[in-house]
Amino acid sequence: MAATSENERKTLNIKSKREGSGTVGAPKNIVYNTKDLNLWYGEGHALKNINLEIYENEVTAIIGPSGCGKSTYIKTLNRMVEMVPTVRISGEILYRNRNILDKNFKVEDLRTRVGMVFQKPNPFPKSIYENIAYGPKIHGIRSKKVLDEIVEKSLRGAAIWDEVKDRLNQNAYGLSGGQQQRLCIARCLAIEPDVILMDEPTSALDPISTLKVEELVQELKNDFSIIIVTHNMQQAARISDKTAFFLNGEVVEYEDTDIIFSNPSDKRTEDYITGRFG
Amino acid sequence: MAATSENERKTLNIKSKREGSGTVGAPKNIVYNTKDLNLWYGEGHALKNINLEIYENEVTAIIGPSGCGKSTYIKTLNRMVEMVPTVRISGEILYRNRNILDKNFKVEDLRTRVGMVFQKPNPFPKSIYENIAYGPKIHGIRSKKVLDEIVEKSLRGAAIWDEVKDRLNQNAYGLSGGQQQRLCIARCLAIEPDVILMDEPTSALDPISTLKVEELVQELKNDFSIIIVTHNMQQAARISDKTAFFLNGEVVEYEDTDIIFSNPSDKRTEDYITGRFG
Amino acid sequence: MKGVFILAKAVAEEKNKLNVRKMIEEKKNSASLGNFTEKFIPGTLFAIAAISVLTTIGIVVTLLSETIMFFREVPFLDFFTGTKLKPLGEDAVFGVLPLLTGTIISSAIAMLVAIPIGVMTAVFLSEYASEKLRRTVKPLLEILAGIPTIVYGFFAFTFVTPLLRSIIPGLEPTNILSPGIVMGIMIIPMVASLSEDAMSAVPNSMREGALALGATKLEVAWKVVVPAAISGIIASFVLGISRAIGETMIVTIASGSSKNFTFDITQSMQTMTAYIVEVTGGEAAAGTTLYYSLYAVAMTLFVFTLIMNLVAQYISRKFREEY
Amino acid sequence: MKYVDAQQVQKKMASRLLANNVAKGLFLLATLFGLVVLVILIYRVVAQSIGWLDADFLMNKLSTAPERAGIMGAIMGTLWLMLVVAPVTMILGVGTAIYLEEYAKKGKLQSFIQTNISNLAGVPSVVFGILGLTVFVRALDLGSVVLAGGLTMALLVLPVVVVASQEAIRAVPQFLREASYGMGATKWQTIKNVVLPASIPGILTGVILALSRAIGETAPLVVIGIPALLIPLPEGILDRFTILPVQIYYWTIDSALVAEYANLAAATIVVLLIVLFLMNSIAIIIRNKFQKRY
Amino acid sequence: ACGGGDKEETNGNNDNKNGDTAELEGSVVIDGSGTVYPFMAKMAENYMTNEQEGVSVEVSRAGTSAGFKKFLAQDGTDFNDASRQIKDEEKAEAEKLKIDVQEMKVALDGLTFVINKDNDWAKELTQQEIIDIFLAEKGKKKWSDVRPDFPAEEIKTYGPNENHGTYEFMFENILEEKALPEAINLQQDYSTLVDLVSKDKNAIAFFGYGYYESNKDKLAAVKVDFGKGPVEPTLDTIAEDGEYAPFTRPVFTYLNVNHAKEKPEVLDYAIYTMENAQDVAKETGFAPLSDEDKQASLEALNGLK
Ligand SMILES: Nc1ncnc2c1ncn2[C@@H]1O[C@H](COP(=O)(O)OP(=O)(O)OP(=O)(O)O)[C@@H](O)[C@H]1O
Ligand SMILES: Nc1ncnc2c1ncn2[C@@H]1O[C@H](COP(=O)(O)OP(=O)(O)OP(=O)(O)O)[C@@H](O)[C@H]1O
Ligand SMILES: [Mg+2]
Ligand SMILES: [Mg+2]
Ligand SMILES: O=P([O-])([O-])[O-]
Repeated sequence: MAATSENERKTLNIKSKREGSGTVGAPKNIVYNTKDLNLWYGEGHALKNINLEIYENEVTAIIGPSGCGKSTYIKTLNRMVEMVPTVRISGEILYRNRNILDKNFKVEDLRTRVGMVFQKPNPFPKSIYENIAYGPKIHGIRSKKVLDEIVEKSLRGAAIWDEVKDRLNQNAYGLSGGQQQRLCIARCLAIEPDVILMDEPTSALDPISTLKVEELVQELKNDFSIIIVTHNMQQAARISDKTAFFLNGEVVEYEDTDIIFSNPSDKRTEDYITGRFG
Repeated sequence: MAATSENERKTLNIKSKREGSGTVGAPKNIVYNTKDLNLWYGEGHALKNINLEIYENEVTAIIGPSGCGKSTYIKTLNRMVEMVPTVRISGEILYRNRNILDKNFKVEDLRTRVGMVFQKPNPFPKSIYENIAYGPKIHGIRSKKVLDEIVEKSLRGAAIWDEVKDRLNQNAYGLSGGQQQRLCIARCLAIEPDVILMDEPTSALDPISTLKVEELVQELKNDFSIIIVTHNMQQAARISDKTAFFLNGEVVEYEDTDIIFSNPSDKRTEDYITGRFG
Repeated sequence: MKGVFILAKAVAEEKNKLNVRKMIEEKKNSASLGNFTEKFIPGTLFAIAAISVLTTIGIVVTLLSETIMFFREVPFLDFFTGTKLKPLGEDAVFGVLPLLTGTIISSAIAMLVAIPIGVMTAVFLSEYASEKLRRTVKPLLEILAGIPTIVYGFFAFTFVTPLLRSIIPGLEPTNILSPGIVMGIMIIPMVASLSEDAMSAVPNSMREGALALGATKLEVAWKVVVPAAISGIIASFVLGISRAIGETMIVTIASGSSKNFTFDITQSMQTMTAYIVEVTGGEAAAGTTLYYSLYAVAMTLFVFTLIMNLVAQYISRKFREEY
Repeated sequence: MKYVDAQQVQKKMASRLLANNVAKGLFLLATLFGLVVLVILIYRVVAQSIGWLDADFLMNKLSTAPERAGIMGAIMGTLWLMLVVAPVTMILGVGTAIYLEEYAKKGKLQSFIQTNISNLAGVPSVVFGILGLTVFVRALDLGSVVLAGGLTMALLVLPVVVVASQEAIRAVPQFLREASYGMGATKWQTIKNVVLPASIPGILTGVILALSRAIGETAPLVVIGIPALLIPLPEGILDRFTILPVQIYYWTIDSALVAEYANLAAATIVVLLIVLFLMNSIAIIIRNKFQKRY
Repeated sequence: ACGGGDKEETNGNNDNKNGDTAELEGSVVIDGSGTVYPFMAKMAENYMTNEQEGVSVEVSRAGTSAGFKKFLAQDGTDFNDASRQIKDEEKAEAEKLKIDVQEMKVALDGLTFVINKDNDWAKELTQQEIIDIFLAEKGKKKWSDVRPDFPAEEIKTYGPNENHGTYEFMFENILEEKALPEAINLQQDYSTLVDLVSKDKNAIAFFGYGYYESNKDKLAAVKVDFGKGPVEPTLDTIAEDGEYAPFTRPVFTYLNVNHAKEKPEVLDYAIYTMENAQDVAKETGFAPLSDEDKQASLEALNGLK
């Protein structure tokens, strides 16, 4: 939570999607503005001319068939994609009006403000406590008292506090998959990010855990902007405010989720959401 | 080819399946007679009470969904299944009226008379010539002249002679997948077996190579008895005389191929061949 | 569960104590040290990694510089073609051939022991033994490989030599045969384990192909598996040879220090390594020809083993490409 | 036309099967050979050490009189040597491994260093002895002290630690690194807080194996010039010293003079083998305990 | 620590020097003769256990000549044991390096010729016969070349290599600088020599009496006829003016005087060595030196203080 000017609007935003989020009159702040983004893995053109504006305190879903570039796009938003050595990028991604693709932009800074949750839960092989404290610690917070508070707050925020509060010093790998994933979300929350990126966060989870994570996402959007990749169209429909449909590295359609699922303007979108391919 | 009494009938047998093989009056010799065969991998019961009679100079197809025990059964026929250390077998398999599961039965003997072609072509990393000559050599044939003749005859028999005759000394791995598979068939032929077992011999091949192997099988049945496992029902219908349908380690139905595919008596067979499962 | 977070947040805000973001920002501004570490670490690690290269350079430079000094005093050809080695005394002569023959003969004996036994062990483990047997035998062989060479030296000197002398009457008290055999024993696990790895890497489908033709296990092993794994097996031989050439204590203890140019394995011979130990242990006053000869011999040894290692690497790399 | 005569094949079959069985027996014998030698070797040294290996032998200093001689000096020397070798190889080995795995770009430089390390692993130990003699003992003028021996030994076993650490680091799943980067951690923070802790068991195993190699090495230290008789116990890394294998060496060659020295050598061997056995057991325990945690 | 007739005298000296209570520290480094090694090793052990626990005395055995090379060097060894006297070249080298050298004669040794226990023919040889065996020019290849009634088997000659004073004593003093047989097996370590001879029926080797004495169970010594009948080397016969005199030689240790002046422990050890030389000699297979020689050395040493 970085910007200060938005506190007043927060209360407004506490409303379920069913009430029609995204169509409300108040203009939203743009968190991410992607302009003419192109990305290649070696010779493979994975993202083609992406233009997307992503808004504050919304859940933005990215859908599309396998290999269409969803993960690539979301990983570009925190520049994690650069871990692949052959990657080349052109275009601009403005995060809070600064171009993160700029050479001078420090990725560590970016990633401190933009949390990420991965497809497969990836807790560190440390205790639950240490998992959460990891982020604050690397950013220089040493005080045991402060850390304790952060840990509790983050675990509560990720709705897992009650399940783990008595075993904070046990290894995180003792948790179930769903718990691990919520732990990873809590880990994200611990550094109080501005945006949370989620790449198919529930695809490795059972239905009950999935439901819990979905509820959590709904809650989190009060405080964070969330971008979520999902294969599951029902999920996108259930939890997101806006949806972008990717195909072959292009954005076919980007609209309010209600509209995408009820009245898509592109034939391919319709084919996809009705299960005709993908 | 061991038995001598059958030469006279061979000419009779040269007729296409369309003319109605398997229903001709002349009684056929039984090559393999499986009686109450049960097989376990450790605790897993992979073959259950198999009873099957397999006839000379026919193509017998074995079909069934993945994991039903097809490979296990065919590998039991040359006792290759024993390479898995946890295997336990009960029952009898009479090959030419001798029980091959008998402790005193020498597997090497059996395998000299029963050739096998595998799913994935598995030539030795030697020259084409040496691949074919391997079998005769281990059985004591040393004369270069005889070996030359065997190699040519086998390669001709496997319909690959023209493609490789100018490169007999090159490594077999230089051949295409389809050529490698026919080479493996030729390698089988070189020891002049009585029976040839084939475990999905075309599943790793392209359609044209598949066609060639299928044609070859049709020709070979004039001289050998062939048992072929296949996933491909069209293939079974095209080339086999009899078909056995396996399910969960049991033989559901064993009949003339014509009948199996036109008028199966078991509901499950019908479901399977009409693509309802598997 | 809803509301818990908001409650927690409210509490936090109330106390106005926990603003992680602000704390992080503050820390970041004061954390120039972290930046420094980040820039400093790769260089440091590179410097550390460079030490292994420096070690090689150090070896080559020390050996080379003194070897050059040596060849100023002893002509190159005399050294490599000389059959007489008498490093001490007024009339010192430096021909390396006695040491080369000693080294080559002891290594040859070692490989004559290690290759057949090692390969047969490998074949047994990979083709005949049950998984359980293999899993018990392999660690035991590793124990054999982990025994310090000085212990093998002791074994050669106090057990194998007397044993051999009771069998072979003409055998000298110190001879090249006994350490050669013991070196072979020491190398068996290496040959066995590397060859076994190579054989296990041969796909099972090839074994099946041969078995299905009625081949016995022996025929499968000998005519299919071994030929298919041959480069890996040969790489194990080459590494074994390299090991034998470089082995020091066994020969130092058990083969004496005679510098005779001979091919008689019942005699005492000296290897290059044993010569190095003898010369450094006795006299190594800098500046003498004797002292330089140490480096010339060490250089020869180094080049020998380096070539062997490169050959082994080349062979096994080619082998890996095959499947 | 038939080429393969079934009867002929049948006849050959018996001899082929016989050959197979004979070969199997032969191969089994070959396998047993190594094990039998191992048993003989251990039996010999243990039998020879009986009556000599006791508490006094462990606690006494060296002496020319066999009945009074002990290996306290060699034990202390070995300990001091390890105190040098362990940290030095650990820092050099792990540092090199981190550089190669995490920092070096896959390319010429990286593969050059890699090749160099595998070649270094094949350099005879006696050559390292000459390096140590020339550089540490003479050029740096340390003399034949623990530090000089330790540095020589550290370079000798460096490849073992590098390779083991590289494997351990490579085994750390990429998703753990991603998780850390995703929190805004820098590269070094990720390595320090995630990669190294996760790979520490593998690294430790490598270090222990390297130390057990160092504990048994004799040639480089003989070359460096360890005296035949050194009674005082070393008290620091700048003291002259002797170690177990070198003591075994001198007692073995002197056993021609004093027969009992052979027994002392055997007793020392037993001690050395026990130490090695313990170290390897620890390595195996660590390896098993921490295997596959993700 | 000391014994014999010199008791009072030595004790008196000790008191004067450092007092019995003076605790010394530091190290004494000794290399050189393998012949003298058992003597010096024993001496060092006694010194460290009974006299000065804080001093580390370290004894090696590279051989006399090899030892001199380490002794005559910058920061060289403190003592060099020698089984022959220092040579002129070595003196010159010492002068060049400004090293003052003090010779200390410590005992008497008999050059002993040893044969295998199973050798029943060469138990007694004349002085000339022995010399002939080790002279290349005489060409005595077989035992029967020495005496016709000896077996017609090859003589296997052994000896210490050129690092050793014993070799040089043999070469210079006994063989008068004439070449040894080409086939002679020269070794660095005396233990190896003992081992080789004990296992080779046709062997004959030469080395110091001490190595024979401590291996009497494995080796036999040739009785040498110097013209008055065969003489067996024993501690008595090799003593000064003993019957074995032609093959008897003094053995020494050489002290680096500069070091002795800088390091009290070096001088202390030197004095200790002289005081106890006669006892330790007997224990380690040497004939003790005369009291006069001992006093002369001690005086010289005391003068260094
Ligand atoms: N590391 C890489 N190197 C090369 N190509 C890659 C790499 N990662 C992804 N690609 C390619 O980039 C394209 C987009 O991949 P991406 O992972 O973004 O797809 P996705 O939409 O996330 O698919 P999924 O739904 O299967 O996760 C694909 O064609 C993929 O093959
Ligand atoms: N080596 C083995 N160890 C244990 N179980 C095995 C082994 N091989 C096969 N099985 C089990 O035995 C059953 C039959 O396997 P089999 O390979 O015969 O099936 P299949 O009909 O050939 O299937 P597919 O069409 O996939 O080749 C399966 O349940 C399989 O899991
Ligand atoms: Mg993806
Ligand atoms: Mg199958
Ligand atoms: O070792 P030496 O006494 O012969 O020099």
